[in-house]
This record gives sequence, structure tokens and C-alpha cells, in this order.
Amino acid sequence: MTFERVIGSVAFAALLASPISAQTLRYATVSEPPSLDIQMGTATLASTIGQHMFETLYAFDASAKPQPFLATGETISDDEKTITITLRDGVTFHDGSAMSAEDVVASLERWSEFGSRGKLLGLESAEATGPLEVTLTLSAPNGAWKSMMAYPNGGPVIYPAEVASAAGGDAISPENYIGTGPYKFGEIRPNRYVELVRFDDYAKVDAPLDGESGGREALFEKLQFIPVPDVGTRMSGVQAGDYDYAEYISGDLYGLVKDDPSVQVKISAAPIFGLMFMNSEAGPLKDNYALRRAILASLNMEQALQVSVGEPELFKADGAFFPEGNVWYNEAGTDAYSEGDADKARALATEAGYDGTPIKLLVSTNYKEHFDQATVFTRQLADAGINVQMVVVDWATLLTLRGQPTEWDMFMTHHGAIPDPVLLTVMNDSYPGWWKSDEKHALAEKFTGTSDLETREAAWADIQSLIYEQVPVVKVGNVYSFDIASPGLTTPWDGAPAFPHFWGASK
Amino acid sequence: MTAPVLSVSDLVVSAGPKFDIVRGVSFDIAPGEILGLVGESGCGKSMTSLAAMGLLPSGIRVSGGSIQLNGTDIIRLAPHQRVQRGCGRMAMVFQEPMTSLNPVLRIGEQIQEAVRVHDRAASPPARARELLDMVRIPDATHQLRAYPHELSGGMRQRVMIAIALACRPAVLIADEPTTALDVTVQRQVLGLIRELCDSLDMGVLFITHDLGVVAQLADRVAVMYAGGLVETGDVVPLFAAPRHPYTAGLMACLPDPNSDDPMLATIPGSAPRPNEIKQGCPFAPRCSRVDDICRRGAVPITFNDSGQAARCHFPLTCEAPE
Amino acid sequence: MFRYVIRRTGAAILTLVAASIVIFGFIHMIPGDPVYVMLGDGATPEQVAALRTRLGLDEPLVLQYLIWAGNALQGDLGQSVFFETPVTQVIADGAETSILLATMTMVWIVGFGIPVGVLAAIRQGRWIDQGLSGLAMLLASVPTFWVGLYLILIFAAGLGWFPSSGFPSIFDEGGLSNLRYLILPSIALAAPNAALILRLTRASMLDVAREDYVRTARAKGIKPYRVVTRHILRNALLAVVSAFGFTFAALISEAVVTETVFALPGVGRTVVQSILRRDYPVIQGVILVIVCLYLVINLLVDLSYRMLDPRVELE
Amino acid sequence: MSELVLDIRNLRKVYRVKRGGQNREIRAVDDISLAVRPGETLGIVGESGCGKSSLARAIMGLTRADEGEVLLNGTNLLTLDRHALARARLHIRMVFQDPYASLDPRRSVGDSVAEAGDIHGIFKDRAERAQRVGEALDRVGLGARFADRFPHELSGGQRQRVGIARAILPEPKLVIADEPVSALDVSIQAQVLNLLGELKARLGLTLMFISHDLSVVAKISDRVAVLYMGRVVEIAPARPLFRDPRHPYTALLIQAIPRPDPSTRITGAIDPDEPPSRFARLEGCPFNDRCPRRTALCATDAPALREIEPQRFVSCHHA
Amino acid sequence: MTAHLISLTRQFAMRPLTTLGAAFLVLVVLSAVFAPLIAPFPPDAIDPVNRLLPPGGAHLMGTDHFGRDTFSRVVYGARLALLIGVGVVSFSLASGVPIGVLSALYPRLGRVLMRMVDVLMSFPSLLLALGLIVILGQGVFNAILAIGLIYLTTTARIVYGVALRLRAEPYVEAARSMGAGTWWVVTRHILPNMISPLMVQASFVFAFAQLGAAALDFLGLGAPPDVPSWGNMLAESRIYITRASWLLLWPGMMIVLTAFSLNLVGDWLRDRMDPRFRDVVRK
Repeated sequence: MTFERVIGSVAFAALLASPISAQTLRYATVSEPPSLDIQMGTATLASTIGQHMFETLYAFDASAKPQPFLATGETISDDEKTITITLRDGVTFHDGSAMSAEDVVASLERWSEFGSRGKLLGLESAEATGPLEVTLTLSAPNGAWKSMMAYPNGGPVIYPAEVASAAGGDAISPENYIGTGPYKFGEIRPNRYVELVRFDDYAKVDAPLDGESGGREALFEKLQFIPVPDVGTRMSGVQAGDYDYAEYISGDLYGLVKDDPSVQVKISAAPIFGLMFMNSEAGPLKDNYALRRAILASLNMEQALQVSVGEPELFKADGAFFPEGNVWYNEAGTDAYSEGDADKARALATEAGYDGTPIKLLVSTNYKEHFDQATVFTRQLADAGINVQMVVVDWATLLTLRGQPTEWDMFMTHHGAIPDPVLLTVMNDSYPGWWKSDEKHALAEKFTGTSDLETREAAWADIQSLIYEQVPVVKVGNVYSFDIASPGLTTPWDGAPAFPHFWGASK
Repeated sequence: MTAPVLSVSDLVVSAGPKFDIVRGVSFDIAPGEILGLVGESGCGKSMTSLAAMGLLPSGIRVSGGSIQLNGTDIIRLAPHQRVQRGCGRMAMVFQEPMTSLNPVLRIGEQIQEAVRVHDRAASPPARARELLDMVRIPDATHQLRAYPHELSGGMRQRVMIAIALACRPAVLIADEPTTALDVTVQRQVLGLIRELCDSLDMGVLFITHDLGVVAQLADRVAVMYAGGLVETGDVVPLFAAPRHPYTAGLMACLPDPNSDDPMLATIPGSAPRPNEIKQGCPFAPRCSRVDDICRRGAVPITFNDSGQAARCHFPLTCEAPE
Repeated sequence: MFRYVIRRTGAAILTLVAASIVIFGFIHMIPGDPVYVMLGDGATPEQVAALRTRLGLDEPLVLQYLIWAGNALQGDLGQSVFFETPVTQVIADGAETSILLATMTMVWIVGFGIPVGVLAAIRQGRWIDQGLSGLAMLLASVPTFWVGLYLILIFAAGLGWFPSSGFPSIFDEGGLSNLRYLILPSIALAAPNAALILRLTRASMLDVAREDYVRTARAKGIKPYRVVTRHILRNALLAVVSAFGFTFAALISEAVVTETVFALPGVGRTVVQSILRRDYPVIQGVILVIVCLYLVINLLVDLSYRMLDPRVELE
Repeated sequence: MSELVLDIRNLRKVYRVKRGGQNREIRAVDDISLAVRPGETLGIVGESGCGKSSLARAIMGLTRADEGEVLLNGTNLLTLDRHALARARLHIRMVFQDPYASLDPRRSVGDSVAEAGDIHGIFKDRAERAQRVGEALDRVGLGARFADRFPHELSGGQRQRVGIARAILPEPKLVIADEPVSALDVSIQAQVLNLLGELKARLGLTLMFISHDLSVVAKISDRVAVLYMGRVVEIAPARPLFRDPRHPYTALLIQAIPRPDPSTRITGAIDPDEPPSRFARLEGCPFNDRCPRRTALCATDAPALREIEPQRFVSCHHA
Repeated sequence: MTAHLISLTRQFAMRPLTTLGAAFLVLVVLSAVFAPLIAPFPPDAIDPVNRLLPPGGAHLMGTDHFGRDTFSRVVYGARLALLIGVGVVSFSLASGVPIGVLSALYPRLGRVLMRMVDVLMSFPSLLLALGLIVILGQGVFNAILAIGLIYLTTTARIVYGVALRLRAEPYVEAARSMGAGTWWVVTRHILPNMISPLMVQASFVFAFAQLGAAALDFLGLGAPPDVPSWGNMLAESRIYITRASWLLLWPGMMIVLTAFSLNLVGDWLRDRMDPRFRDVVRK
């Protein structure tokens, strides 16, 4: 027997010998998940996995509108500072105990005290005003409160009161991953997988599934989230049937999979977008808005997106911070977006008194898109006579360095889809870049001071214009990442949500 | 005269085209006879012996002549092929007792291995003990379990001889077997070889650079210079009256503590390397009796009455009248 | 023998202590802060400070080292900052993959490198030797990840004979058939090392073949095959065995890359990931364990060498 | 009595090795006292491991002696500081055994010959250096033209001549020749021995000649010291020693020399009788095991070296 | 001299593969030196429209995902390969030789130094390099240091072995018997006689430095990714392996061929070398 035939038959026999269970969903993740304590961290992967275990009082429906979920409804006082929420009856935690108002109060208190997103709510107090009734008091009206309550990323998921109060500001450890979701925690094996198993006593909402809201149903016995950092490997793994679902497939691979019958392509419904922050605290860009506009004018986002993403279906050079169709979408200020005009930029730079001082652009290699975009920008800026030096570091170092104002002038990052502009990082004064001009503060006050949607929309449009005027950050463009799934996998959604969820999914 | 067990004639060994290391060497060895092959380093004596054993290193080969063991031509046969063809009764002892035994195998294993190859009838352990007794190693049973590094040089050389005897050799080739040993030990090993030669009636080709050893051990002597034999003869007449100037020169070089002359006789210059040998007599450049004829053409062999052969145009005549 | 083991073990422990100081010192020189990485984008300085205190990163370095070393002696390598599980568990989780990978790789190395090296040596100078030696040198000149990528391209993506990546435990579904996941990675990993062993085997075979005692063996009239197996190979393997410690170190290094390419849940990838995540305790623990293992393997290699070679006295 | 060139007093060099878990001693040089007079050749002879090379190395300071004195013209070399010792080495030179390995393959003959002078800066200028090197090479019969050659271009005999030229260039008080001819062929050996004899006569060289070959030593030496297991067993003028050895070991040694004389044939085997292990015997005569004349006394008391007649010293109870 | 040249030529003729290897190395050096003349495009010229073009046409080896000309980048990559090689070799020799020589000359110091070398050697080499990079930060110079440190240990070991042997050489003994000091022995005898083993070691270090640098680049911790190095090209192109596999082919081939050629030349040097040192230099 020839060598090839031996190898071939061994491999074939081996393949036959390993049926992959139809009861397990194998999800190839881009990396190892950090802590799944959703309240504390904003890591995407933690939300993707955690949302199957932990649930929020509200949940977005298919049209991105918050709907009651663990709650059944609420009443709001006239001054918009007091909110009374009634809870759904019969919800049980994975440890068998019933969810009560105390659990909700403890969870919300922890979230608002320690959670990075929770602080933005401005919760003054939460009280159990009945076995299934919670009353929240806000320090100021917050128009975004319900969205914030529904947003699973760094959001107010409900833990048992003991767990929430015992953990305080620390991350909850895996043995205390107790939630109300359709799946409960199984085990974490580092570098191998995180496993969730079906929660048989799940209290399903008695309504059809609608986006994230409605009746969630666990059709798989287990969910396994398997870290597969190499994108090629994630893709070939799905093609070979090793995984049912793989997230974050590189844009450049789109051409290979879009017509491949062995995979289904799930383009993201929620674009992420690249951001290049400018340093408002120190350095040559500190308050030189003119120079910043010169930089903006030299950038051609089409090129950057083409290089970093590749497939035209997967990106859109759009200056608006929210995608078209979203309530927050507007075009204010976006004329200045992606001009790619080297001459204009050069003129602006001269006008701004730019003397050729090197501008340090901090970028990490861990995200290929950041690096690709930075490379293109560097080249475009050089064409406009603006001297940019790339400082290439790994992501961990970048996170450290960007906290030190003297170490950088610009840095590359990206931003995920969010339900409300208040969650934009650039809106946070303490986020590296430290944009806190008076104009910003004035507009921000207008924006958060009311829950009237129209007023808030208008204020947001002004903020967006201000961003294009003071350029604290440059938006690169919308990137529609795509995931792939095995052909047999059916999901209740077409476009992949920001945090793909698998209740109601089967294969 | 008995028939020779080993007969080498016109042996030529080459390391390449026009690069002869051994140039037409001929000699016979009779059973029970020790032939001393003597010469300085690089004269080709070791290559002659390796050619006879079929152990020439790669790149060096026999390019002419014949080697016959009991009348069978064994030229170009490696030892194991000789065993297969039933003409393997020839063995060799090498110069370096320190490196010639496999360091990771016990003495007994190494001897038994040789026994198994040659002597299927014998019980290897018994035969191994017998062989050790033959080479007079005391406490044979214990020594069989020893590793080579646990033995002294003299003992190792005895083990080497025991291994050689395993094939009940008709001819034993000993290539400078005592050069690495101290004189007192050398004497013992030489005595052993003499005794075994006599008792087993083997022919021995004893290779050495030491004229003293040859004089005391060999029955006949062959003197080699620059790849060829210059003189052969029985040991007594040869030492009494060497005929070739080189042989005579060598003898004169030996320091004689009993002589009063503070100076030693010398042979000027040094031996040519194989690739430097020119036409004519290779010793001509160093010879005190050289004449034009020596630098041209082949040199004839001449014999005297006692059968002493010399390859010289002007052999030394005996002082005694002919 | 016993004294020798004691002495060598003592030396190994000294090395280990020195190495542990190096490991500890190095890692604390690394810029970048695990706390930031852990807490993510929106961390506040208070959170950072709190976490740092909790991890003991505020203590003086010497104290931190002593605590760490003391705990390590008791088998406690600390908590992974990232996974929030004991480091020992993180290592144990990667151990299965890495051990199986190393074992399979060694099988290729020994099964391919030594016989082929022997073949090349006994055919020294012939075309087969020149071909094999050339091939060996070529393999030794190829980056493992490059081989890995092309193996994936050809045998996984192209022919589909083997899975491209990952490795489910053999204790999970699929059982031993899961070993097929390791075939390509182990081949990629074995290639350069097998090439080195091949060259080493060939070279030491040729060296030994020049030894006087091999000539003695031939003079005995032993068949060439027996001369090779009994006299040459056995002595030549001594040199090869002593190279296994070195091979092991090379394996670990290259496993780091190989496990990354093939997305294997092994210790090597854990290290790389942990370096990127600044997960100090995991880096420290893994490297300490690797160094320990290296020292133990070297000790075993030395001991077996000494047992195979009677010339060396065990004292 | 003329002043001694070299006076070795109670020199001792012990190597300690671990064997089987025990510390064992090898007494390489065991309480040796020897003197070399100006212009004489002192031969040192003995079998391998008898300590003759250790003795040379200890005198040269290549290994550190454990005890004793090495007086060169009255100065104890063993107590000199580094610089003084370095300079003293100009006066005491060595010829090595292996003519192939003792010349640096990357240095020309001239550089090798001049090396001692270069080290100590004894040449005023390049011209003097070239002249001195030329002279030295002339003296050993090579000629100044060899100065530019490299060792690989020379034959063994020529290299050993270079070795000798190197030793005599600084005009030393003493030359120690450690087995200078044992690696050479007989015909070349005679040339080198003659050269040494010639230099001795012409330059008044004082020589310590070390060899395992008693016939060579006896030929070239004025006096001979026989070493056994790190001790001197007999010292005597060469000819008397050779003709009439008084120590049984010397007799054994002389008897074992293969003579180019077919009348003294080897006729049969002798049972093995080898030098004992090099580990020190703690008591008795070191030759006790092999000695044909041994008595009970020999097993317990080590004999001292005593003068049994003028100029003849023997360390044997029964001499 | 001519005779030397002729014999050299003959030796090369005997080993055609080595000759090819040497020729390839000359080619690499030439491309490094004359990169601007050879490369048809600047190595960093971006042309997103013409990205991922297959080989052919204006782009001999195709283009990468930035639309940069792969051939030009391969040519410029030779510069970094050379820089890394020369840097690592210099560093490892400059540090390994003194350590090895000193250890051999002063056994007491040697025990300490060699123990330290042992400690370094007990770390898997790539992890050691990774660790250093993470401490020192990313950059060509730091990559050289990190890889150089790995080969410092092997070089020190080899130098130690060679120096030990040389120290015991009779001619060194002879010099010491003349009162030569350590400095004299080292500069006149030990170092000159160490040249050939060092050359062999240097060629192997040069070869393995290529592989080490490629591995670092591949893990994203080698030369900054904007530098056109072969390893970076591999790292960048790796996700296009199924779509544009030629992108991995060219730089990969360059790394393999460079390392292979260096190994061939090193082998040839070693075979020419004094056999006494062969087993020291062979690892």
C-alpha cells in the first residue's frame, strides 16, 4: 500500500469515527474571553457569551427598541427622576432560587457603582418597593435610561443579590456565574473552550421571539465557545465542519466564502467603525483645531477601508457616527469627511502653523485593520506634507501608553455599535484623548438633560458637527464584519447582531 | 621448504590515479614464521597490511598484484566475504589498544562475537575463556565481564590478540601492536606473539618501525621504504650484514649506549611522500652511494648467497669475503 | 550513581533558582500593565488601583518574588489575572495538547530522523546520501510556521485529509481519533528537528565508522549489517541521545509558533497569549514549569547517557 | 663543586581524584630531589605515568607544585611573583614532544622562534629580531630563510629543529627537552639527537632530557635519573648505569629494551606483569609488587635514595 | 594566491549545491545594496486599486493587500535580512567570544559564567527572545539583541569548547612556558586559531537568525510591521493564504533559501576545518 493511501485511509477512518454532536453548538471565537461578568467589562466576547446566561430587565426588539424582558413594565415620574419597574413573576436563577426585587436592587446598585457603563445612568438609589417592584431614583433625567438597561454590553444583568453584593467591585468568579438565562455556566477550559449548558428550568417569556426580546429558547444542549485566533483557521474550521459558527472573518476572505455552499455568510447588522483619536491634553494637536482639520482633510477613507477591509460589500465610507436608518443617524458636519485632498490639507496645515513636527501615531498590530488604516493614513498624510511617525506596539502596550498624554498624538482604535450616543467613548471626558472643550460640555448637557427624543437628536447633530470642527476623533468608516456559519445552522436572525445569540437557533 | 600460507606479489595500493602508496610489494610467509615488515612512518607498511586484510579505507584500493592465502586469491575480499567463502583464517591486531575495542561492549561479548562468526561448533563463552587463557590473561572469567576501559593497555592488546585467535588464523597480522605500550609490557606481548606463532603454527606478519623488535622477534625481515620493499632476508644475516644502504643507515641510526662515539650516524634528509616519488630509486636523494643510474629507470633486485634480496644498484658487500 | 544523581539534582536546582529569579525579574521589567488590559477600555484609575492592590503588584519586588517562589514550592503558581483561575489549572489545561504534540513530534523525529540518518550514513557519498543530506539541511532551514501554513493549505484546506486546526481533548468526543488534529502540527514541528537529528545521526555514524574498534569489528569478519547495528549505531546513538535535551528545548520554542499557527490549546500558545495579555502569573508559571521540565529532561538524558556508556563513571 | 644550574629539592605534586566516591591521590611527583650542573645533560627516564612529564611541568611552572623548591641559579622559582617568574622563564626553556602540535599553525617559523623574545621585549628593533631569529635557525641547521615559512610546510624533523631554535634563542641557562624525539622516525631521531649533542658542545647548553627510551637517554646524557611511580629510584652516570644497573627496576627496564641484535631472541611468553595502578601506595617500596628481590622489609618500609658509591644513588634496600 | 583561487574554484565545483548557495547569498547582498536600483517601485507605495494582484505584468511577484509591489518589498527585505544577520552575528560573537575565552582561561570564573549560560540555555530560545522583546519594546535593534542573546549562549559554549582545546595545545603550553601572559596567549594564539570555528559558527548563526527573526516577525514582535522584512511580509500575508498564496511563497522562499545557502556554506566551511574542532562546533 502506498504511503498516501495509508495516510488517506487513516484520516478517513478518523473522520468517520468522530461524529460531532448535533446537540452542541461550536462557536469559534476570535480570542479567549475575559471574565464573563458582564456588568463590569465591556469586552464584546464576554457579552456574546454572557448574554446566554445573564439577562437584563429590558431587551432590544428587532427594530432596536427596548422592550420589557425581566421587567413587565414601568411608570416614570413627571420629573423623569423616579422610575418604578415591575418584575416578571416566576423567573428562577440557575441555582434554583426565584428572582426577587432584592436581586434586582443589588444588581443595579453594583452596576451603577462599579460598572463602567452603569456610572453613566446617574442612579441615586434603587429600592425594592414590593416583592416584584423596584423603584429607581435618578440624580438627573436620563433619556437613554431604557437603552442603557437593555444593552447587554457592560449592562445591568441581574445576578442573585448574594452574588452581586459579595462581589462588589471585583469580578465575579466563574463558580458564581448564576443568572436567569436559557443557558447556564458549564466550565471554562483556558485555550480550549467555554462551555454553557442548557438551563432546563428556564422561565421563558410568553411571547414570540423578537430580536433579543420575547421568548428565548435553548435548542442546543451545550454551547461551546472555542478560541481560534487565526482567522484562516476559523474559516477553514467551519468549512471542514469543525465549528458551527465563526466570528470576525476577515474582509479579505469574503470573496472566498460568499459563494461557498459549505458556509453561510452572516454579515453584521451592526457596523463597527474605526476611530483615530487625537490628543487634546498635550502635544502639537492639543488645541490646534486647524491642524486637526488639515489632517482630516488629507485622509481618504475609501482607500483606508479598501485596504483594511477589501470587499466593497463590507464597508461604507460614512462620516455619520450612526448607520443610516438608526434614530441617531444624521449627516451634520460630514462634509469634512474623507476629502482626501492633499493640497487642501497642505494649505490648512500651513495656515495652522504646522512646522513639520513629527506626529506620533500609536497603533497596535493586534488589530490588522488598525494597522492597515494607520499605514494608509501615514502615507496620505505624508503626501500632504504632514510628518506622521507610526509607533507600532502591541495592544496591551497601547492601552498603557494611551493613558499617558505625552506618549502619543494620535492613536487608532475602533468602536462597536451602541444604542445611544452617550455611550460613545469620545463623549467620555476621561477617555484617552480627553476631549473636554467648553463647547462639548454645553452641548452634552443639552443632550442628556432631557428624555425628549427630538431635542436629544438635535443636540446629537450639533455634537457631531462639533466633532468635525474640533476633530477630537476621526471616524474611519463603517465596517460590516461578517461571521460564517455551517450551512445547517438556522438562526432567528439574518444579519449578525453585534453579539450573536443562539436562543432559538438550531442545526 | 613448506608452502607459504600468505603470498603477496607485486601488490600495488593506490589512493588515486598516479598516487601509489604501496608500489609492487611481494613477500611470502610460511606457517610458524614471523615476517617482520619494518619501515619508517608513511612508507606504506600499514597499507600493505590493511590491503592483505581487505580493510583498506574508502578511497584507497588495490590496483595491482595478488594476495593469496593458502593458494586462494583473496584480493579485494572484505573479511566477512572471506568468512563466507571459507578463506577467513586471517586476523589482525592493531596499533592502538586504547581505541581498538568497542568501549560499550564487554570484553566477553567482543570475543564471543568473533567466535560466533568463525566457529559455529564452539560454545562462545567457553571458547572465549579458552582464548583468554591462551593470551594468558589471569582471572579470565572475571575479565570477560570487564569493559575495555577497565583494562590496562597491555591487557587490551592481549584481548585484541584473543579476538584475532578466534578465527584460528593461519596468518596473524600485527600492525605495530606494541608501539603504544611501555617497554616492559612490550616485551611480554612480543613473547606472547612468539609463543602463539610457534604453538599454533601460524604465519605472522609483524609490522613495526623498531629494528630492535624485529631483530628479536622476526624470523625473516622485509624493509620497506617509500612504498616499496628495499631489502628482505633472514633475520640473522640481514642484521649481520645489511645489503641495502637504507637498511644499513637505519641500523646505524640506532643509539648504542655502549658506543663511545657521541654522535649518531644519520641519514640526511627525510623520506619522500608518496606523491613526491620520482623516477628511479626513491632512496637516491638520501643515499651516500648514489650514482646517475640510480635516478633512472627501475632498480633491479639482487640476491646474495644467503637469499638476502636488495633492490639496489650498488648493494653493500659483506665485509667477509664472498 | 546515587551520589551523582544527588549532585546533578543539586546543580539543576541551583539553575532553577537562578532561572526563577531571571523569570521573575524579566517579567516585572515588561512595560504595559495587566490591569489596564483586564479592565478594558473604560477603566477608571480607582478600579486600576484597586485591582493592582488585590494582585499584590504594589508590594516590593523582593517580597513579591519570595511570596511567589514560596507558593510555587507548594505547587501554587498564583492566579491567572486573565482567567481568574489558578495558573496550575491553566497549565494543566494546556498540558494535554502540548504533551501529546511533543510526543507525536518525537515519534516523527526518532522514527524519521534516526533511520534516515543511518541510511544516509551507510550510503555516504552516494546520491541517496547527498539527496537526504540536502533535504535535511533544507528542512532545517525552513521556518516551522511557514511549513505549517503550507501544510494547512495543502492537506487541510486543499485535500481535506486532516483538520486544519484546534484540538479537542482525547477525553472528549472522538477520543483517540482526535489525535488526527495533531498530525499536521506535529509534522510541521518535527520537520526541522528531525532534520537536525538526521544530520546528527549521520555525522556521528560517520565519526564512529572511522573508529578503530569498527575496523576491529570488520577485521573479525562480521557482516557489514552487524557491524552497523552492533558497533556503529549503538555508539553513534550515544551522541544522538545527548542531543535530545537540546531538541526538547528547540521543540518548545517552535511549539510556541506551531501552536499559534494551528490554534492548538497548548502551553506554548498560552505563553504567547499571556505575554500579549500581560498575564504575569501565567507567564511566570508556564516558563518556570518549562524550565523545570527542561532541567529534568536534561538530567534524564545525562543519566541515560551515562548508563549507556560504561566509560563514564557514575559518581 | 660548581654552582648548580637547577636544584630541585623535595618537589611534590599530588593530583587528587575522586574514584568510587573516595578521594584518592596520584603522587605524580613524590618527593623528588635532583640537581643539574652547568653544561651537563641530565637524563630522566621512566615508563608512562612515572611522573617525568609532571616533573618537567612543575619545574616550568605549568602546574603548581605542592611542596618543595625549584632553584634556578639559587633563586627559588616557586616563590617568585608573576613578573619575576615570567622573566625567569627566559632562562629555562623547553622543547616539546610533538613537533606537529607544539608550533602554532598560524604563526610563521620566525614568529614562533622569536616568541619568547617578543613576550619579554628583548629585541631592540626588527633588525635585531630578524638577526637573532636567523642565528637561531642557523644553529639548528635550518637557515634564516625558514623564518617566513609556516609549520605545515615543514617535515617533522624540521619542525623539531624549529622547536629547538625556539628554545635556544634567548640563550637559556637550561633547556628541558620532554621526549623530543619520540614522535620522530629513527633516521630523523638520530639527526635531532646529534643536533642536541652538537649544541651542547658548541653552546655549552645545560640540558634536562626526558624520555621513555633508555637507550636514547643513555646515549645523550651525562647522568641519568630513573623514575618509578613519581620517585627517583636510581641516579648514576649514564654508562655505568646502563652497564651495571643497581636498582632492580632499572635492570628490568634495560633488559626490556629491544636490541637490534638477533642473538638476543625473544623465545616465549612471559606472564603479565604490569606497573600497578597510579594511585599511591601508602607504604613500602613502590616497586615491591614487581621486584624479584623483594623481602618482607620492602612491603613495609620505603627505601630512601642513598649513595652506594660515588655518584651512584639507588633507592633500594637490597642494592 | 592564484593557486589558492584555483583550489577554491575546484572545491566549489565539487559541491555544486554549495556553489549555488554561495551565488544566492551574493544575490541577496547585491539586492540589499542596490535595492533602490533593482526595485521597480518604492516598497511602501500604496495602490489600493491594484491590491492582491497575482504575479505577472508590472508586478513580477504580484501585489499585497495595500497594493504594494511584492517584488520591490522582497528586494528591500534583503536589507533587513542582512542587517539582522550581521547584527546578530556581531552581537553573539562580540559577547560570546569574551565569555567563552575567559571561561576557558579562568576555570573559577568559567564555572560561574558557564552556569549562567546554562541558565539562559534552559529557557526555550524563542520564549527568551519574546520576553526580551516585550521588555525592550519592538524594533529591529531589539530583535537583534533578543536573537543575539540566544546565540550568545551557543557561541559562548562553542568558543569555550574550542578555547579549552586550544589552551591545552602544546604550542599554547609552549608560549606559557616562555612566560607569556594571558593577553599574549589570547591574542597571539587562541583568537587566531579560533577563526575558522568562528566562521562556521557565524554562518550558522546567520542562518538561524533569519529563522528566528522570521518567527518573531510572524508573532508580531519582530521588526516594526511597517518595515519591509520577509518575516513581516509573511505575517501580513498569512490571512491571504487561500486567496493569494503567492504572497507567502516569495518571502518564505527567500527566508528558506537564505538560511539554506548559509547552512550549505557553513557546512562547507566546517568540512574544510581542522577536524579537532568539528565536533565542538557541531551541535
